[in-house]
Amino acid sequence: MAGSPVQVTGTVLTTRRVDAYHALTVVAPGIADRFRPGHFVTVAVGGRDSSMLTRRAFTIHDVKPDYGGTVELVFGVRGAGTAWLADLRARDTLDLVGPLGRPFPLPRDPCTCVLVGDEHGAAALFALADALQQRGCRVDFVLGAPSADRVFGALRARRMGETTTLTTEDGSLGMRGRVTDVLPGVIADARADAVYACGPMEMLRGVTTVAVEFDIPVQVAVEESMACGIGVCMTCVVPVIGDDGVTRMVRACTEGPVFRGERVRFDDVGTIPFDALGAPGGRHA
Amino acid sequence: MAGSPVQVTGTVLTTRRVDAYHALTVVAPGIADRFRPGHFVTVAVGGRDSSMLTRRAFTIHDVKPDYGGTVELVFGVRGAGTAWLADLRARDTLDLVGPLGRPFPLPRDPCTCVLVGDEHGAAALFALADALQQRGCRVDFVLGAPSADRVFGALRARRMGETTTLTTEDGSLGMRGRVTDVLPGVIADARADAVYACGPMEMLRGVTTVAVEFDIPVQVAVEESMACGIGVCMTCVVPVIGDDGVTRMVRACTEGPVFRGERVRFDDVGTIPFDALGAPGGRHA
Amino acid sequence: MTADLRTYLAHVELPNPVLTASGCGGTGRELAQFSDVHRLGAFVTRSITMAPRAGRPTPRMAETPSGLLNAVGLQGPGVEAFLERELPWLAERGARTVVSIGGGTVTEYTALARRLAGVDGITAVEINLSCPNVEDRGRVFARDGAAAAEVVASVRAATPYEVPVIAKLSPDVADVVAVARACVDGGADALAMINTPVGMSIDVDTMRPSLAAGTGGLSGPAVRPLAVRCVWQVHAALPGVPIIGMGGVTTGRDALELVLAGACAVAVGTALFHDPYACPRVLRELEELLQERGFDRLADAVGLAHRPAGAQPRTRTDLEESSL
Amino acid sequence: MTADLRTYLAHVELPNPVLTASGCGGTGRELAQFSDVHRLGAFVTRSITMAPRAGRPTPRMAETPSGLLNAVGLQGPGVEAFLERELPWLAERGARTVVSIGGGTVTEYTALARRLAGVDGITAVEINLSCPNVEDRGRVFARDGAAAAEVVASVRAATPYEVPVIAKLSPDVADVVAVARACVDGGADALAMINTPVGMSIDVDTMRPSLAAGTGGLSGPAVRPLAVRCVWQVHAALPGVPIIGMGGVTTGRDALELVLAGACAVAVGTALFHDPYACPRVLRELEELLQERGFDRLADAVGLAHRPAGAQPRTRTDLEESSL
Ligand SMILES: Cc1cc2nc3c(=O)[nH]c(=O)nc-3n(C[C@H](O)[C@H](O)[C@H](O)COP(=O)(O)OP(=O)(O)OC[C@H]3O[C@@H](n4cnc5c(N)ncnc54)[C@H](O)[C@@H]3O)c2cc1C
Ligand SMILES: Cc1cc2nc3c(=O)[nH]c(=O)nc-3n(C[C@H](O)[C@H](O)[C@H](O)COP(=O)(O)OP(=O)(O)OC[C@H]3O[C@@H](n4cnc5c(N)ncnc54)[C@H](O)[C@@H]3O)c2cc1C
Ligand SMILES: Cc1cc2nc3c(=O)[nH]c(=O)nc-3n(C[C@H](O)[C@H](O)[C@H](O)COP(=O)(O)O)c2cc1C
Ligand SMILES: Cc1cc2nc3c(=O)[nH]c(=O)nc-3n(C[C@H](O)[C@H](O)[C@H](O)COP(=O)(O)O)c2cc1C
Ligand code: FES
Ligand code: FES
Repeated sequence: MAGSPVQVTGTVLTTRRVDAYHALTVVAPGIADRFRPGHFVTVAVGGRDSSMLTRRAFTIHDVKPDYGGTVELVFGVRGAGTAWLADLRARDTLDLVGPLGRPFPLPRDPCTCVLVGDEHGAAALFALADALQQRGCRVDFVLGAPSADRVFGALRARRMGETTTLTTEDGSLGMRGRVTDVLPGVIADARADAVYACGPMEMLRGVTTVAVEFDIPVQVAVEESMACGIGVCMTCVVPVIGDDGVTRMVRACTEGPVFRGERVRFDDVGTIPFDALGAPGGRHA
Repeated sequence: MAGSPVQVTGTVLTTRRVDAYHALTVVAPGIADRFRPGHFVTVAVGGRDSSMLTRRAFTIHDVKPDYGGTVELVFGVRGAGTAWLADLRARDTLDLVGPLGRPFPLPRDPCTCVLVGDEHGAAALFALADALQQRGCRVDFVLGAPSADRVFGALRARRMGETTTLTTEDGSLGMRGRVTDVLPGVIADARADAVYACGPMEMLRGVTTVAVEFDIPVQVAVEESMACGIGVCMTCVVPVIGDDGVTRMVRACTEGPVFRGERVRFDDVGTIPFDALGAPGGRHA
Repeated sequence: MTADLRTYLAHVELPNPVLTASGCGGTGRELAQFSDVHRLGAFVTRSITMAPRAGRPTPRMAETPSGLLNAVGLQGPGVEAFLERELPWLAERGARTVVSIGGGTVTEYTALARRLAGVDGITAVEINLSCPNVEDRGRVFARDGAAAAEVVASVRAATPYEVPVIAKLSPDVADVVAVARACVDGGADALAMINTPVGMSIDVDTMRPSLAAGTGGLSGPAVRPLAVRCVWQVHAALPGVPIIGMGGVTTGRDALELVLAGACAVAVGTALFHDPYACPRVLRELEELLQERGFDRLADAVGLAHRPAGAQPRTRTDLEESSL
Repeated sequence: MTADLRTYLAHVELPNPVLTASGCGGTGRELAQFSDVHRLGAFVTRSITMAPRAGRPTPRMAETPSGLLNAVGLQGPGVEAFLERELPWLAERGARTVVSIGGGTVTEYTALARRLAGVDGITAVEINLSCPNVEDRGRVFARDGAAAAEVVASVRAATPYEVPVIAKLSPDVADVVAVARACVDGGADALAMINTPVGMSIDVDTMRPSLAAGTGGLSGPAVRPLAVRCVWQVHAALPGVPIIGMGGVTTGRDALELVLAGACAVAVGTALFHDPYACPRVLRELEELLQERGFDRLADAVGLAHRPAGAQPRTRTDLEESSL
């Protein structure tokens, strides 16, 4: 199968700090080859005798053709797995599976797109911006975080985007507030045709609300806790409305992570909506 | 308490290969200070999120005064824990507890001692030889292993010992056979007054038999599987006859690892001898 | 010479003993991206229910030391959609398919067995007995020998004789042998063990259970000692009954551990989440280990750790229920 | 301001909630090389038996992923030697001592309780119910509510009223709440859980069980999810009963997890083998975590994870026996 994922044990080429984040570049030809913006990889953490069983998921930030193909991941330290990753050094090896997930769909015709990213969510947007610009699209960025050091990619956004608007909750960079506070203005100013967003569920909900108000399409990349990343464990489900109007609990790792925003029932994330297919209280379940 | 063990997180100074073995020198002042020949340390393996819970026990091969005190361990790769240790590099840290166990008792007056070591068991003998020589004792070595690359410390033994006899099971170095094959000759030639031995249970049994035949004292350091090394778990017991003639299941980590050979019921290791204190079949147990 | 790896679930021959564990291999399609499903000893489906089920709310999983808690809640499309869209795909690929079934009442299990009866491409039916019995205040069938036996008997009766019925047991019972015996007396042709014992983790930051469902099933290497013990005890009591061993298998060594304890086949679950190639890898490793140990046939290794101890004092075996 | 860490086992106050787990702290002397035993919430002895016991043959331990199997077999000097040589030393050091007792018959437990009655320096008596009942074909007491209750009742009757009696439960039962309830009805003032579930490992090189005894008790972080679940279930059913939580506690976070599930004290076992300073470290870490979360008193955190969920959808709790 052309697009199917592979497992690769890649050598770490470089590690660097970017403000609050760590970036790892890993040799992974089979994954770099197949990459499209929005794809993610999962990595094994903790080494051979680790007590950590589940792979950790990371958006592919960038791919390069060097060494047959490299991928770059950008991450913040959250728990034991990311702490282990942050300790990796050049020449260590990393076990990756990818590329995984449904990538961002691209517009057929040139148009204006606002790309919204919160914290490490921004990492997914630059390859996307590149692909959009190659199709002649105009790209505007909105990047946010709680504080200046956690805004990822502001410089690159400024280089690539027609406009770049930054927000921080503490006001240490850009506007004080959240991305959703400034988004209506950005959409209006740019006369945007579409929105892409990547970040926490709560932010995606807000972005979707704004896009729906403007009646423009919105593609969101969700971040739901994942045990396998390849579609076999059913732990990463979100309630999504299908083409037939029926809500199903669908896997973020395979049907997503990118969904049409208005199809995701954000208010019901973390529940089984009563009208979802197979919800309890139905005839048999 | 003067002799009590401490926990130290020490920096690895050097790592080197010695034939089939790995040697690690670790900065551990508190342990080096208190060291006496026959002591061991336990080390934590696998890093922070390791699935390996139990510490691994290693004889202290050597201590040096550098950096406030260093200890050297010598080990062969056996399973996951020793494989992890073998991957350590200089500047990594290692968590040690020690010094542990009952060290070798030294003779009051100068005498002739045969030191018998099998494989990594030999690592315990050089500090002992040094201590014996400082008391004016003559030291003769008998070192054995299955093959030449697994005989540890032959050169050093040749430098320190009055005589050094090597045995390998495949005949690739020294005499073909086992240490117990050559021991009677060495004892007779040296007119030895005492034997010290370190190695697998089976070999200690043989050495003890020989020493008993010669009617000379024998001190053996046993290697029983240990979970704690500090005397709290009761997993490391061996049947040992006490001064009162009663056999008890005693802890190799605290009452040992060094025992008077003739007191250890080697034939009954791995069982509860029927006449041991509290053996099943007794009144209540 | 490589060892003969064929194994039997009752009279049904499998070309090799490495299966997927129920609920851990998706529909088969997901794993097929990595390796052929027909190279599995058998593909075991997630537990199929009568009606579609949306499962439990998220978070559905939490990592624990060497373990994984899950509360998926048997999400699935229901038996009709399964028969229409999933089973035919597996059959086309030449996979041997063990269909796992789950229900809340004896009637529901029976209805599932009836629906499956006569359908082509079903190698065996596995009964997931770790479902809450809605008629007994939600007590799971697997914790009650009599209830388990009733399910087994009625599924056995509704299933064509040439299709073996496998009863899948849980470790969190006082006496797994008693439940196993009840299931075999009820007509089970084979046993699978272990399903996940119930566990829980609490997020000390939110100060709430990590799983939305509160409790979840514990799987992965953490539970392997429980799995080995269950297989050992049941094989000792019922040496003639084929056992599919599972619980924490990640390597060929783990698989061999279960085989030596008495399993004639081994299923891989949680390890698939970490390594999508786990099944063929475990098989290859198991094959090598058998070869190194001079086995001509897998069958010769099954239950071998039970053989009377030789003369070596260190391997004397003196088994009691309790370790203390 | 630091949190008030005092806790109560029935009416007996402990200055802090971190205890040693039975059988994991030796006689106290071994740990005292590293830190003062009187700084423990309490020192819990290994299970004391009437007669001296030599225990099981070696190998007695095997490492498993994030776990440890042990089959020590209650090796100990018997109650007389304990009272002569061990308890006085603990009393001298100012340790609060919980004496764990183990027996093969109700009579034996009762005799132990009688022997301990009136002896100075005993803070509480803990009944290790995971011993095989020689009068019931070796079935362990903890697996049978009625047998457990009988032991508890007779120990309670033989013990002075001011000394609390703690019943220690095993997780490998179908319904831990039922056993807990039976013990409380039998007179237990507090409960301790969990003792080690029975597990096994097989050495694939020797192709024999790793432990001489065959099976052993599984401890360490691998079993923590079972411990949290048991504490949670029992606290939910019997909110007024003090629970000593244990099973895989290695850090203050682990201790807090059990506290939030409903334990008012926490015992550290296997972690002591890795870190002889584990008890004071866990206490310090727990204290810090409580402080960070704004607790004035440990007591306010006990069972807090049970509080009705707030408005956040992700923390809704919907508990059933089974996770599937
Ligand atoms: C599709 C996808 C893409 C992601 N991309 C990035 C990225 O580019 N940069 C980045 O910093 N983070 C990213 N994340 C989040 C990242 O996966 C988590 O931060 C990471 O798994 C935390 O692991 P840990 O061991 O440090 O934390 P712990 O909290 O100790 O992890 C415990 C368990 O929870 C899971 N988990 C915890 N947080 C998350 C989360 N937010 N999402 C999914 N699983 C989680 C872990 O996988 C693990 O199984 C992404 C997540 C998903 C699902
Ligand atoms: C007092 C003492 C001193 C020792 N000194 C040395 C030494 O100087 N050099 C050396 O190479 N080895 C020595 N050993 C043996 C060493 O402890 C083991 O080789 C090591 O524990 C194996 O760990 P592993 O993870 O590689 O093997 P695994 O087999 O994977 O270990 C699994 C478990 O078994 C235990 N174990 C396995 N083998 C032994 C053994 N022989 N003794 C004790 N526990 C064991 C481990 O501690 C661990 O808990 C000594 C053992 C003892 C008791
Ligand atoms: C995410 C997940 C889903 C599962 N779903 C089912 C199921 O539907 N039916 C079933 O019988 N067992 C189910 N199980 C249990 C597994 O089949 C297996 O018995 C258990 O996980 C132990 O094996 P492992 O440690 O290899 O995962 C599930 C396990 C996991 C982790
Ligand atoms: C080596 C060892 C010996 C034990 N001995 C006893 C005992 O004598 N009595 C008892 O009630 N529990 C005993 N236990 C069980 C522990 O007290 C505790 O319940 C269990 O190990 C879980 O805690 P942990 O994971 O912190 O070790 C023992 C555990 C171990 C590991
Ligand atoms: S993470 Fe396993 S199905 Fe999505
Ligand atoms: S190793 Fe624990 S008592 Fe000896």
